[in-house]
Amino acid sequence: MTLSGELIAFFGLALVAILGGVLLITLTKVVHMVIALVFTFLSIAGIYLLLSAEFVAVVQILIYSGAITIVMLFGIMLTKHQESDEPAKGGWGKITLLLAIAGFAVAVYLGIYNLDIPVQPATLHEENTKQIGIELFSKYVIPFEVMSVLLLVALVGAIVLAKKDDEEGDQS
Amino acid sequence: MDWNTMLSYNWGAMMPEFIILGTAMILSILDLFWPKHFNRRKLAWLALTGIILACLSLISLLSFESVSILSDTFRLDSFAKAFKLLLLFGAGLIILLAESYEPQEGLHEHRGEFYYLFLTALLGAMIMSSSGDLITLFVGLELLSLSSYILVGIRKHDLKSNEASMKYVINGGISTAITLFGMSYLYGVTGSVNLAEMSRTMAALTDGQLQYIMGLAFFMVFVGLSFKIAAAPFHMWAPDVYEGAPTPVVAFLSVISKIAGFVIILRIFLSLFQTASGDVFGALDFLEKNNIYIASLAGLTIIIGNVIALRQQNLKRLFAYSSIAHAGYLLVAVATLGGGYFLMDTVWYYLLAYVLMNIGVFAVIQLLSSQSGSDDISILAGLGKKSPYLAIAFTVFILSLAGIPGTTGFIGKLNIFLGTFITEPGHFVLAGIMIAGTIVSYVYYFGLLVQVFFRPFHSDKVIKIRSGLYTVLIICVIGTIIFGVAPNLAFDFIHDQFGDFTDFISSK
Amino acid sequence: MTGVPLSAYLVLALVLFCIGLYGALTKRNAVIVLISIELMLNAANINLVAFSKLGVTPSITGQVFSLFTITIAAAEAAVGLAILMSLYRNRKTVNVDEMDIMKH
Amino acid sequence: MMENAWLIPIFPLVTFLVLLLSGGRLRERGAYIGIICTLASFILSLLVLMERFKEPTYKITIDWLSIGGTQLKAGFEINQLNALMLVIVSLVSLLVQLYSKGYMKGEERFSTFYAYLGFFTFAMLGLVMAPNLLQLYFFWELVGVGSFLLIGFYYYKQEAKNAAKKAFIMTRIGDVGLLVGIILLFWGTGSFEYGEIFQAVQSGVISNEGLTLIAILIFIGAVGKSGQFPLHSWLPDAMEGPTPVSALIHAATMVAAGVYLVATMFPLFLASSAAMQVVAITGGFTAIFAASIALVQKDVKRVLAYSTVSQLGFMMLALGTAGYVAGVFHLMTHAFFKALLFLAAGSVIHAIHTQDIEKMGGLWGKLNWTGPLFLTGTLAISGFPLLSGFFSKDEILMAAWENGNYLLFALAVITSFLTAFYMFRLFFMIFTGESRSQVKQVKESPSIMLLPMLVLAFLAVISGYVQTPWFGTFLGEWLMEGNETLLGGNSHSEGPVWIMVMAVLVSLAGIFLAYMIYAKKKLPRSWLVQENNEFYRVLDNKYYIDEIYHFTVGYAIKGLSLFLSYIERFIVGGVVSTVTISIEGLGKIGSKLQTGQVQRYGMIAFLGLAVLLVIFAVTGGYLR
Amino acid sequence: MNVYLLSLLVFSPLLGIVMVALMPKKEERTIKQFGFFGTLPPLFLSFFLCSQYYSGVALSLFDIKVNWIRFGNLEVYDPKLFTVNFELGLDGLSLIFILLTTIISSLAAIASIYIKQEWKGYYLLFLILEIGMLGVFTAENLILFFIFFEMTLIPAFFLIGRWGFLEREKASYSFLIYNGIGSAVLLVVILILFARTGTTNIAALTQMMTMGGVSLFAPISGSMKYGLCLAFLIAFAVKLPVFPFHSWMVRVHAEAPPSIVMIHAGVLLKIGAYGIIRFGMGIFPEQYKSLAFTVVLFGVLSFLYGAFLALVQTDFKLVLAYSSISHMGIVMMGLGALNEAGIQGAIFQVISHGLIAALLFFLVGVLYERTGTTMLPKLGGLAKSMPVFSGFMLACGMASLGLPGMSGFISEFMVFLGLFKSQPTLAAVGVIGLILTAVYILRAVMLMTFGKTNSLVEKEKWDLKGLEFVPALVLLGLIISVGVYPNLLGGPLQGTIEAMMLALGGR
Repeated sequence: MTLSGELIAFFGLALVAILGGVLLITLTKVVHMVIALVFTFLSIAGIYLLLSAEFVAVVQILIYSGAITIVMLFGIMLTKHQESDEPAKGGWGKITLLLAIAGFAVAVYLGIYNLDIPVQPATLHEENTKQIGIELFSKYVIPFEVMSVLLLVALVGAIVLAKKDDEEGDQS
Repeated sequence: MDWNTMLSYNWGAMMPEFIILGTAMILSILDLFWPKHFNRRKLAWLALTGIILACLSLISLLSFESVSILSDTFRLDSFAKAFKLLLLFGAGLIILLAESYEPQEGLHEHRGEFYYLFLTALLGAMIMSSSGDLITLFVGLELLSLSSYILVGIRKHDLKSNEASMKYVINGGISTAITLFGMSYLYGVTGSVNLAEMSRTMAALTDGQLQYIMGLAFFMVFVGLSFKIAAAPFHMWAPDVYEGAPTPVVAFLSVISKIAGFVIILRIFLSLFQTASGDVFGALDFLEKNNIYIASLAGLTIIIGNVIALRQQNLKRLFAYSSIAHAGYLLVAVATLGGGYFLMDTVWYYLLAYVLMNIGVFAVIQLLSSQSGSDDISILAGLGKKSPYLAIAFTVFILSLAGIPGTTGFIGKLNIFLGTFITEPGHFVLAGIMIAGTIVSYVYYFGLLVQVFFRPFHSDKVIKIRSGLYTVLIICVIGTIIFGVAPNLAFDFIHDQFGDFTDFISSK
Repeated sequence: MTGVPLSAYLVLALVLFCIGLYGALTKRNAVIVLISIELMLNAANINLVAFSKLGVTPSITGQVFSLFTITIAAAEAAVGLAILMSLYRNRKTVNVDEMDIMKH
Repeated sequence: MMENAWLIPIFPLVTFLVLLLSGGRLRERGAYIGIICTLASFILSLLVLMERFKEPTYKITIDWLSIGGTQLKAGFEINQLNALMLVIVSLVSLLVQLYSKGYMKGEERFSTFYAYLGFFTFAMLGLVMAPNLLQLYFFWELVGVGSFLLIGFYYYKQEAKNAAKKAFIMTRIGDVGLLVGIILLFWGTGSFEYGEIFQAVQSGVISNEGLTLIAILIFIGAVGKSGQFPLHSWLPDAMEGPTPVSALIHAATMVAAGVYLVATMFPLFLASSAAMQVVAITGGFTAIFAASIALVQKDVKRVLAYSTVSQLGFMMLALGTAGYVAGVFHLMTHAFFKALLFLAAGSVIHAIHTQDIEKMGGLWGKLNWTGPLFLTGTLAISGFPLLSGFFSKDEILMAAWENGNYLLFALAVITSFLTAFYMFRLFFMIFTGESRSQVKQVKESPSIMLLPMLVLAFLAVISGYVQTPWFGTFLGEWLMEGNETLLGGNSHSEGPVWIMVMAVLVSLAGIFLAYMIYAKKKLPRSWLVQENNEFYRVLDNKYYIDEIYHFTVGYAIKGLSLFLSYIERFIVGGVVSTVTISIEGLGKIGSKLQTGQVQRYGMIAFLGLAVLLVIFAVTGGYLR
Repeated sequence: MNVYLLSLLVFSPLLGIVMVALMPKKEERTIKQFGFFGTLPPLFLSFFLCSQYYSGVALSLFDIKVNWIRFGNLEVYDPKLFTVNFELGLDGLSLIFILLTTIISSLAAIASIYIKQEWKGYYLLFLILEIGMLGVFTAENLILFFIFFEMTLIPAFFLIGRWGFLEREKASYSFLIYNGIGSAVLLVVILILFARTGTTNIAALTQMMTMGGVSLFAPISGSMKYGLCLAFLIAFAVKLPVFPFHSWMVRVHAEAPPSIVMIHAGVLLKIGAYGIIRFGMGIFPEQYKSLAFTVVLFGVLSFLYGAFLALVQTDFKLVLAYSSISHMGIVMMGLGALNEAGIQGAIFQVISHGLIAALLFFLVGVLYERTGTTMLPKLGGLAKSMPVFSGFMLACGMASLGLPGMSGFISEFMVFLGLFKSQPTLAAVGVIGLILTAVYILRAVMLMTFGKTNSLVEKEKWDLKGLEFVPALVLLGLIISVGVYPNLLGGPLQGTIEAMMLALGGR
């Protein structure tokens, strides 16, 4: 495998993504964790770019690195979080979990580590957004519309659940 | 794609969905604009009307050949028709339940939201049952899930309700992730999200590695979806969530959501894995080769559901485990593929039975627990004396759940067994587990009847039954008995209308 | 054109998935749990996008799928947070391991 | 007449039913119904007997039970033996019922007593008339029930209760043997009918060993009913019943049924010499064994009971030594004199209200009728010359001698000595010496009781003359008529004259010895053995047979029962509770896992996935 | 008319159900009367059927067959496949069982006068139970059989658990679980047969299993037939019950209300024997033949085991319970004898025990009503205060221990007659039980009726009276009539037994 720029970029991004993930696990402060994950999300966006999915990459940055992370941070702030997140001491549980994850990872890894399908020429990067748009509005109208309902549901749900009720406001 | 192509599609086939969607919209607008003092309970009737209309339009569609819109993102095939009927039927009953729901604290200020979230959830389930496209299925699944997360937590001043929805959302998120991860591999292996295309690709698959990945995907999707049907290993949320959620929502989760789960499992598995090649020579089908896994999970589910149910003192938890067990029974049918002859009618019939008996049971529970403010099984005590008709109705449901002849539950189980035995070698171990589970279930089911008939009652509050709940009880009792005594009413219907579900995969 | 092989993306996705899973199953703070779940969904997205370009028959569908996924993930996060809010209001805690009034 | 013979048992059955249904309202009037019905039976029996002298055997059957193609029959048969038996049974029954009218006077459940007597008589007559083994067995058990009811008549007495139970169970043991024998015989010969069985046996369809086994099994039935060793111990206990019952059942009729059975099945026994041997030895041993116990008993009825056992042993001995006629003959004479003795003893008891001979004495003058009657019976049983017992016992000795088994012969001789001794011991203890009784005013029994005794005494004296060495062997010839080959025996056993002489001497010696000890008191009572002597104690305790049974069979059964109830509780119940506990335990573990920790739930789900995947990876065979 | 007669018979208790259901709760007398009247239509109909049989009408005239359920969508292969018909039919064997059922039900309805509460529910369940029993004996296919079989289970569960003695709930659970297991095994067998052959009609199955038929689906292998036969035997052995599956029955006998035990011991247990004859022996004669030794072995084991345990019980109900186990052992022995005598004996024993047990438990009910106990040490000397009762008790005990002249003897005799032919060794072991039976029956009966009068039972005028004579006399009368003239019962059975013997391949 020759060391091409793409490869370097990939390794860099992958490293950052994984590092972000690892930091998520190892850091103790909740806010830090979220920040660490922003890096992951960003580098995933980078990965998307490498995969000629510019639109997705942009969406990723907007939604994940932007919206979701900020919403989460708001969530943390609103819930007056304990500064640090001390993992509960569950020795056996954690070991089992690690074993399970290891087993899972190995099993999947066996399947994919050398899965290299001969690359067929594809022109995904050309007018990527347009391609997506055409696809979305020709084939996937129905899920798209359902998605709108879903977002409405999420909206309503978020309001219903997170809204401070009047009477409760009075009490507090 | 221009407007004309758009119009050329037979949108009439989506009428039921449109009606539900429209009703949901109308409800949400009404809820928004109607004055606060207006009793939102009336919205239930509107919702019910919507469901009935949807049902009627679906019935008018029954005679249609299978319709496919927009490269299978929507399919109205016999499978979809059959299960949407069930979904709408169940949903109608649950709306009636919800109309009568009068918890001692909680729901009133969000009753309006409740109804249209309910309808969107139903919409999600309907989409799941009539799509031949992975993306649409996934979106439908998520619509159902998100709506039910909110429904579970809708009694937001109730600690249990909060906790239940939190647990539900966390587990649901994980399950979604796992499912999606699996789906991504499926997409990778086939390069398509159209089930028909995928099926063709997978059937022609000869590369061992790709088959392996296909297998991985299979397991991930299966385990992910087992969340929806509350089957092992993803069953553990169920008791807690059931306990915390409002009773109509529990009925919804245990019935509609479960039907939807089975629908999507059947959709995906029958479309993809039944014909997928199970080895490099293409001699074996994938499901045929790997049904042992589903079978073991089915067995495990049955055991877990029944055995742990033995220890439950809380009615909702008990029925959570019971519903886990029933998911296990149904998985038996899935694992054995009904022996090749009995799959669809078995699952459909069993789900019909399950709709009737489970909603009936939850109707009784809702009635009793909202009066006593408790979910403990002791609230059943003395019911036989206090209200013999209610007690008899409850007995009918329990007997049906336990699979006693004369009820739908028996015929349903019988059908499942036929599927297990008809093949050679028969799935005797699985059948054995199922039968053992059934016997264990006698203990707790009849324990409830012992409460009803043998124990004295402590409070002699008169039991008031609202008309909605009354209707539910009557429909469920009659259905449970009629379809138990004359199951051919259902069988003939399904065979006449849908034949052997032969239009299941084939795309136009 | 020698690009990054498919397997590399897949392995990356796998690793991220596992990390997300670990986070979701061990972190006490519910927000982190939710965000870990987002990470898992992201991992799936990487798969989808990677297959979309480097899969058997490259097509844009994978990217479309991932767009749906991202949206759903956002909605889910929003709902999850809303639920957390209402829970927090009653319980004053965001620690998932303290949510155990219902068990056995 | 013979075709109407089925009425004979019906009459007593009518008694039973009428008295039972009347429910005690008839009180002592019930006796009349009983007596009249039995009289009818007796008369009919006599007529049948008369007719049978002239005509051949009469048999009629109907289908009773179809088993596949096989038809089992029911009906009746009148041959020589059972015609004779019919008369004996109905006569004794009639006399006992007459007697009971006086004896049971004042009893609260008077009519119940007659009902039971009626039932018993019905069963016994039915037994006698049975044309096949199955029907015989049928009535055989009914007879047992009749006996059970009568022994337990005083239901409130613990001893009566135990005795009734013991009688039923011990005879049941024999019955089971009989049943098995019958069944085996059926499979061997394909029939229950006597005639067909004997023909089949003669034609040799059953192996010799099979025959022996069957014969012995049938004999076990007889052993049970006739109180032969080792199933004898119920008979003395049965004396807890009212005395007339003892006379009827435990002297004259039921206990003789065993002998009757062996006599009826005689051709079968003849076919197996080993079985004959067993019968003879059992009989001989029982005779001397019971006689020795009778020597020391103090209860008048028990002495008589052991005497009965001993006499039945005699009959078995006779049959076992091919003395068919001798056995039947002794059966008949014994029926009369033993019934007489019991009734007389009952009369004594009735007079002084005790059964303990130590508390009697000096009654000769006071009981003017009973004394001589008792003496008649005693003489008859002792084999005093020219009385019935003398002839029949003589026949038995002859038969034993002729058979060539000298040991058995010797046993018989010794037994007849002992018989004479203990019977006269009894007589002297009761009637001579001074009164040891508390009852001062001793009253003779009413005539209703004396009349039956007189009849019996008469018969005890003369009934021997139907078969004597001097006036012809009428009985034997008649019994053998048409059956010589089958019965294989002679109508009369010939033997040296000294046997008869010796028999007379022996019994006289016994009488003399008893006289010296108990009447004249010339010899001290400890002349033979000290009262506290080991030997004496063994005899007094009846060889500890009951105790042995109690400690072996009784304890074994009880132990086994307890052992099995432990199995029931701990193994059968244990398995069940193990299953339930383990299921519940599983549930406990399952619900323990349900910690309420949501991450635990997700983890377990994921663990499930991981396990599935690992297994799939390892076994899937997709990757090489 | 003839065609509907059987359905009419089976469902005729519905009339009573409706009548009772329409009664207000408090009307004790009327409900009791209606409950009893409810048992009369089936009684009369069964008498009518019986008279038809004796007047020479072929029983097959009464068969009815209506399409009912069609499973699966297999019309392309054969429209009859996987069809379950509603089919009822009669033969001599079922006729006798039907008679037993109707008679004992009516008598038990009389004996239910002792029920103290909730008469309405009691009689409703009682009549449903009767429908179930009648259905079981007339069902012509296995699914229908099973449905009726379960239909007996549920009412019995409630009857035991609601109206029983102190430990009733435990007993009813025990009843439910054991019978549940038994019926589950049964269901599995039925469904395997159904799935593999596409039919559950008994005659058709018999044909297929013995002659071999073409199966559209996976065939039933030889070893599987053994398994199925064995499973049938186990399922019905639980019902019968046979050692070691008996413990539920002991509890039920001890705790259920006596009138229900009359039904239970009188009829319900008999379903086990009926099933073994019909299905174990009928459908799998070959396999059954080779399992016969085991059948006899367990028969002998139960016979002795029950007898030994009955010896040490202190509760009369328990004595009777173990005695039932013991007597059911005789049934097994007969069924395993594989010859006419044995099988006929077994059937006789079933009927006979049905009558005797019903009578005994009726008497237990009377006794409990008077004295409030059935503990043997507390009783004694009943012959004084209740002479008629004691007479019946004694007669019944005698019947139970197989006294000639009573029905028990005929059956025991035939069973041993048959068994000595085919399994002489086991038969020889078995006869010990005959002695033990006498011992424990006498012990129990005499402890109650003989001996000193106990203070508990001193009261005079306690004896049987009025209506109580009806069950006692009818049952005793039947016991004696069968005992005296067994061909009364033997006649109708001949056809069935002959067919059975033919299938078993001669004797």
